[in-house]
Amino acid sequence: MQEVMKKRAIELLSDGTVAKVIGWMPGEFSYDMTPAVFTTAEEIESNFVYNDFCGANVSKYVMREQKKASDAKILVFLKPCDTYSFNQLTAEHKIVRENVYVIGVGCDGMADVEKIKAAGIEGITGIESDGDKFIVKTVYGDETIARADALAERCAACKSKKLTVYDEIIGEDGEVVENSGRFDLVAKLEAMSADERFEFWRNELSRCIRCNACRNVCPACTCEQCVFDNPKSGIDQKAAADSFEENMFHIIRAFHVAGRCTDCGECSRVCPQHIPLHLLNRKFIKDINELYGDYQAGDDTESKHPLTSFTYDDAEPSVIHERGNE
Amino acid sequence: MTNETLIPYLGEVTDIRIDTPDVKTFRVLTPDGVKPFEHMPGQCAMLSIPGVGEAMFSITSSPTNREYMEFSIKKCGCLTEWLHAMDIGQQITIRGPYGKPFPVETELKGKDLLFIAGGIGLAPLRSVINYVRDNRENYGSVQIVYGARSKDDLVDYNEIISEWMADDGVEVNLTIDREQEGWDGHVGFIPNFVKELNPDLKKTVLMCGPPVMIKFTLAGLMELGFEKTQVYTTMELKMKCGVGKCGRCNIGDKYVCKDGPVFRFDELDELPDEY
Amino acid sequence: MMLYLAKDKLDVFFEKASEKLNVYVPVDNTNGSAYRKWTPGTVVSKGLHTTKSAKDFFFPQTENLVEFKMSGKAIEIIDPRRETEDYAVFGVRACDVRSFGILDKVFLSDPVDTYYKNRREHGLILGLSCGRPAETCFCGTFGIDAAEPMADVDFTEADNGYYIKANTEKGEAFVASLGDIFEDRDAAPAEEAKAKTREVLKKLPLSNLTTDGFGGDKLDELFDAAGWADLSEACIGCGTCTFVCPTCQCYDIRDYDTGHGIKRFRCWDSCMFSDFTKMAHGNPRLTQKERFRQRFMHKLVYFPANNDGEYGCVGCGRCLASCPISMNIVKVMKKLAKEDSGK
Amino acid sequence: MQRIGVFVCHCGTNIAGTVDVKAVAEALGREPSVVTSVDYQYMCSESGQNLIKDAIRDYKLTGVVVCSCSPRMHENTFRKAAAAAGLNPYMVEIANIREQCSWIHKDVAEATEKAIILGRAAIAKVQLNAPLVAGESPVIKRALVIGGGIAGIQTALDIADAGFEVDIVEKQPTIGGKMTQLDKTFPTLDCAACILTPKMVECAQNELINIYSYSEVDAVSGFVGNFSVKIRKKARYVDETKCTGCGLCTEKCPQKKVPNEFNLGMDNRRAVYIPFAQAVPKVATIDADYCTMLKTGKCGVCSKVCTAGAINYKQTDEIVERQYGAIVVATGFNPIKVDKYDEYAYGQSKDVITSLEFERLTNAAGPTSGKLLRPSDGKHPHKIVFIQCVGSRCTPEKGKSYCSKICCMYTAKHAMLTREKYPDTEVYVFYIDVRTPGKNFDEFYRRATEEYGVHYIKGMVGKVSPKADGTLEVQASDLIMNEQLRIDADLVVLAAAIEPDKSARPLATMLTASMDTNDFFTEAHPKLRPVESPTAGIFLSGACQGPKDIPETVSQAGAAAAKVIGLLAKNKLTCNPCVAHSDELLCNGCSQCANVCPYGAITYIEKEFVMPDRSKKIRRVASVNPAVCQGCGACTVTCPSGAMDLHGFSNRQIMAEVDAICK
Amino acid sequence: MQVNEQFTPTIVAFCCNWCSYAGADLSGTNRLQYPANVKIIRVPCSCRVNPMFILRAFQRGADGVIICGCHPGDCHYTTGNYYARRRTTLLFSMLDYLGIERNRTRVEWVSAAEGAKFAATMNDFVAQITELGPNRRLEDLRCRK
Repeated sequence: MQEVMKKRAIELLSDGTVAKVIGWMPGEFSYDMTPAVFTTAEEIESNFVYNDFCGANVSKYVMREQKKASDAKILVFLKPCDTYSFNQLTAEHKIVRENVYVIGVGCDGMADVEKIKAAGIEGITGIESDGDKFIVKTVYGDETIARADALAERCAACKSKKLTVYDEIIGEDGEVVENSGRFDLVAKLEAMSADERFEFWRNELSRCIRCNACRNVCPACTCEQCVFDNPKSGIDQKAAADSFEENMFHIIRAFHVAGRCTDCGECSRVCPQHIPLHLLNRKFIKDINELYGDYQAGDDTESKHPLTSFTYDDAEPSVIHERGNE
Repeated sequence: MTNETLIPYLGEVTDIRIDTPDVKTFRVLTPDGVKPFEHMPGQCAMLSIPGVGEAMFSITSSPTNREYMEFSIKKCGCLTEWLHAMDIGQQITIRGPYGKPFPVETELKGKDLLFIAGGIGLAPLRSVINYVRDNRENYGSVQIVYGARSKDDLVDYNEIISEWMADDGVEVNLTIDREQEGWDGHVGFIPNFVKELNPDLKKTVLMCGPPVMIKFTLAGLMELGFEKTQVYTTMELKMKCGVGKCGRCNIGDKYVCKDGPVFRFDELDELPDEY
Repeated sequence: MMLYLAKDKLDVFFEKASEKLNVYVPVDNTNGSAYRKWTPGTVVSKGLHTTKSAKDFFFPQTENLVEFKMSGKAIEIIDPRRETEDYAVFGVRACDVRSFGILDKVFLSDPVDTYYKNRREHGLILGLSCGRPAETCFCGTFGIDAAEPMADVDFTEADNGYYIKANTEKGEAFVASLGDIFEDRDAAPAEEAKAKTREVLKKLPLSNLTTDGFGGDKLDELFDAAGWADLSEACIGCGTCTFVCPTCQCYDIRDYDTGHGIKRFRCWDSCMFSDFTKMAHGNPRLTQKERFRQRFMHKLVYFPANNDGEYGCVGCGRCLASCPISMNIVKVMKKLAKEDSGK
Repeated sequence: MQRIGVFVCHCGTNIAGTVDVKAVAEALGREPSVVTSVDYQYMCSESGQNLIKDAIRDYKLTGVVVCSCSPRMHENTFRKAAAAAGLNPYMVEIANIREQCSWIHKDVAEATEKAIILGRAAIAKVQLNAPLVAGESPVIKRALVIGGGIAGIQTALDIADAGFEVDIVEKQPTIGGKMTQLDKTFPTLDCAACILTPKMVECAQNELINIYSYSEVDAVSGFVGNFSVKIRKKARYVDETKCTGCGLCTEKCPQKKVPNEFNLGMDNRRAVYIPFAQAVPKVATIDADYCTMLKTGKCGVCSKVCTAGAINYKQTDEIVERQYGAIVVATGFNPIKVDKYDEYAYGQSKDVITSLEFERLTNAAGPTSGKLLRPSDGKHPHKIVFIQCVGSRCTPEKGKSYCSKICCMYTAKHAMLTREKYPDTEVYVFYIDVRTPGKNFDEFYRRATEEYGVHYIKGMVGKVSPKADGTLEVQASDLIMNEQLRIDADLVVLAAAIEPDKSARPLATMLTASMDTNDFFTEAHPKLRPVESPTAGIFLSGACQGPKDIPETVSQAGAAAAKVIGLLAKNKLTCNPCVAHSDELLCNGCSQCANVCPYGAITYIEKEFVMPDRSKKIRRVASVNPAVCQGCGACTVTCPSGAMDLHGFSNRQIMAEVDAICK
Repeated sequence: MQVNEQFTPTIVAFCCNWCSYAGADLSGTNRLQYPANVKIIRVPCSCRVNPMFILRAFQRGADGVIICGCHPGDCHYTTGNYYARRRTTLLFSMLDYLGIERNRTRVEWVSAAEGAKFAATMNDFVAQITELGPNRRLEDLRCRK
């Protein structure tokens, strides 16, 4: 895969189709790739990598590069879930589609080193993919782990392997995954009592250190200045000085991206405190699907999202008060 | 009074003077009616209205003033707008003094001094000027070049006219940017005015004003033959916590609130270009 | 001879210690661990690092500095501080122990930060030597020996228990106060364990990382190094690295209007945030490149320049593990060093 | 930081009776930024307003808080007072301590505490107020009247009389409305047609009045002074400009079995018809539901007989779009359906009729040419029972909760006229109460009982049972005599409740005018602004606002006309400055706000920004048209960055109020 | 939860200017009583109510927040309350999901003519919140009195 991608990137750069390539450069270990922008064939030749650990959603980098120079043609490699974010960004006029050459990259799920570490493997110096397992080299000896066990949380409940936007495809396009099970955890929480839910979320959100990684990485968070950073907004907060502020930040952030969140899962991936933030966004998605009909943000670039549309006979807010578990 | 660095003292505004349409000078005492603390010219104090904000301001009164402390403040943000809307008798909080002062007792002693100020840039220099006037015997000649957009924007105009100009051995050169009715003084920008005045190269320069003025005046001084080692300025605008710990005010490895705010231009030259 | 505490008596130790002061121990949570006050039944994490460093104990993420009550034109100033209780922090690794020294240089230098000082004086550090360092560890780069934390009291795991050594008077007094729960044993197993640790340290992938090319005298060449642009390219400007870092100490002071008074509090801030240096008059660090550069220049150049060559990094590796885009000080050091040697 | 003056109104004892106004003034005087705080008997009085004006000057106030009645009442009064003293009117905030405090609480301490908190909230808000300048928009000097009954006719005539163009949209083929179906009118007993038809003709002849008959309003957009209305001219298959109203087609049409709605289905008309002789416009209409030609394509008789060549079977609905400065709603009423009242046997016997049907039976132009004959057998009835309040003053399940107002009087009229024409007929009226509050009304009612010998019985009719002999057994209770009655009546007349026309509800939605639960249009103020809808530029005329009789309708029609004339006489309207605005520095151009704007007030522009490093960057940002924006604020919540905010109700202002209340 | 006899909740009611605020006025005009701890904030439309206002109220010590607007279909601005309906539904659902008592929030449609409904709604809501007890899950301890 990596070699095909490199080849196409070099071709498109050389024939002038694009001026920049958004890809990945290698890290110190075999799992810590950093997104990178390449402008020459040489750089790509020597420094472009793509492997099972390139999980980050790079669609937002397209926006960032276009902000620097809106007319430079950019090549970007997008995984299926990235394409949804890309479409949503296009819909919100954050990306000029014409100036991007999208190569859709088929995806069967990305690995997450956190999962490997959580399995008790320490001192990782190298990871090799070997069919349905990974061979992990460590300072304490070699280990193996099943691919399925190393799969990123969000990939284990992948919603779609379909590339919703591309100019060409490398690998294979897939289908929307029916019964992905991505709402299972949400449903489990819903089934709890209010006290249990409160306990659960307090335990999670109290760890928040307000590093803003979730927000800054989020492809739906594209404000010029976040309300929480803007002293004029009246609700700015730098650190969660009270448990209320932890709740406030995450509720409002989830609300601001409600209907626009494509469920890419970056927020949870980047959280240094491992707070399952995607469960907040998924709650909104689940509610929207149940109350207003199935909606997937980033499916296309035209539809109005559920919070900017309505029907005359929408559910009344009282449905919340009337349903199960108080 | 505590020696806590981050807990302020109480201050009371006992007098408010309107200098220009957007500059007011506030006299601050403790509620007991004494000067909050002693300082040296060029040092700053942190003023605050709780809930509105805390900001660093140059102390504009001279240390030789034993009765009170003064701050000339230009309206340019949330806190300063509040300060401008205050009535006499309002309490505020104050902490300080912060920063290294102008070296009035060391390097500047015995020197001929040239003060160059633009607009509100007079505020930090006023402290030095009055200190020098009150310790006249310790210094050589004093020349003040001061300019503003218009006559109405000249801060401390009355003091300049009635006190500084009346002093022997103090030369005051005023200028405004554009012609104005009732003004028969010099008209023009400070950098050019300084060049026209062609000051003696022996003078030590203390300069403060907007960045553009500083940039061009410094270039002008260089043209005239001044060395950067002869020119001082102050950068108190960059100070935040005042105690050298919050991590904001550094320019390279120098902290404005500990190593400054007063810098000589040759010192600034050694710092990375990030200010 | 050394004092020894069998593993199964660790809880007894915590219980005894808790009679004298509050004991905090690392406890596992979702995919990580954090310090919690020990109470009977608390299970101590077996992990290497807490997700956040131990700096919170002295420099918490938010802390009230002063309160004001306003009425009419009058202001009342209230110091909100209550007496701090003594406490001990168990399981602090060598890197974090070193970080306290770095924080001390900032907060205890003139003018002394009394909030920090107060907490520091009431805190006792119980170090724990590392048995299984991670691939992200590079404390050795800064001359830290993971086997000898040099805390008030050091614990070395060996022989199904802990060998204990007090390094400070405060530590000695603490150990002595606990009386007879320790037994005296031959120190050989401890030394053996340390030696084993040091062997592992040598094998770590980052063991060859050096500070060559960095330091207080390298300002000019490093400030203008070409590498910053590429290094900072993918940075998303979050504060993860600064908030998990044991030595980052930038803060902001803010006022909060509670409706019946103003609370002035201090909270962590990050030089990586776009508004960190934003002032009414502009922002001297306009792009992420400058902000990114500031963080690493501070650790590798400015801090040593002002502190006798001591670097502002302890090689704990937390930022390596938590950066959303896997950019970190190691990559920075390697790239800049390469660039430097290429000149 | 503002300099705020607080003014606490006693409102006589309305406020001061429950709220310790002195304590309120004193407490609010201690709030930061408040430089003066006083209480006064009536702040809205001239001297009260002068108090405010003087304080603005004396204390150099930058903000004013008036603690008084609802801002819906006097906000404008105080804003004007402030403006007169040189303070921007939008620096005034009202704390509603009457409707929302003194009137709903009894405990003085509690009410006083609440008044102080409401005052604090207003102070907190005014702290963040900014002077606003109202923009201006032009006024289109034409009015639209929806409904061509007596209300609409009178309104149109009065507006035209002032020299403004008026369009009337009437869904029936003719204007005239319900009044055309009436015989005589109470209490004067003059002939309805005699007084109505001249007005109808006047409408047709007035050059400034344009009648869209057989038309309906399809869509309304715009705002006060600038409405744009789509009118659907329904296909009548007759060219209005050619038809002379000769009536030949209506005589020759072979389709004779069409129930005649003008006579409430008591006789038949043809498929092509002119509702009645004095119809305006006097133009035939083909009823597409019955016309053989339109249904089967075979017939064409009318076309053949029409000498003017006016028949056009190919005609289709036509949409006309017209601009108006003001719109008057005069959609009128209908009697409710009485079939559901089984006890009155309306569906079971032809001789149980409604009052409007009775009206047609006594009308010379009616199905019986004015002879009172039983619908069942055409015989003269000798005993008539009138039943009042059928569906009025009921429980919501049974009917309308309100009094239909006109029934008492028209029933007295019917009873009286019956007795006058047919002295041999016995007339009984069953009533709950007889309500006669009107000029000469009670005298009229008394004449019915005293001079004409009508039997008024206070009581409820329990059941009407048709008997084999064709009579109707009316079982009732006489509440005064406390006895059960049985009357064998020949005819039973039901005074059915009246309700707003069904077309009113969708119309209200189009007009964004509010309605009450009974679908009557809500007035801007029940006493002080009874002919205006809360939606600017929408006025109310006649029974669409509530049950009323002809004189009342006509006077309201005139009042509505006066309001319209007042509006149209202006060349420009000041716009509400409390509209949305976008902070271009914050806006990221995501388009969500435009998606929710009901007025299309938001567009996007490419704007050049100078960045801090002096480079230039072009960004897409939202831009609000203040003349089109109505200030709902939907966009402000959609905007995640807070770039979109609302003047007068900004995020920070509302949060300041929240803070003050929760403090 | 234990019911505190002394507890008088703080309740914030956001009322749209055209229907519910007028309805509240009407309830005053008709002298229909409801508890004084209900304080009304006038907003142009229910769609003006930002979730952050609701959270802010809880932060500052409100025990219940109710939003009143025109009946669906009657919005003075045609569509405002339809958006408000979706937003509040989702927000309430989220609060519930976080374990915050769902009955602390309510939306009620009250027309300008429904003075009686307004008073009845407020009486009912106050009773409901009183039974729930003070807001402890979404308050800011710094703001506690």
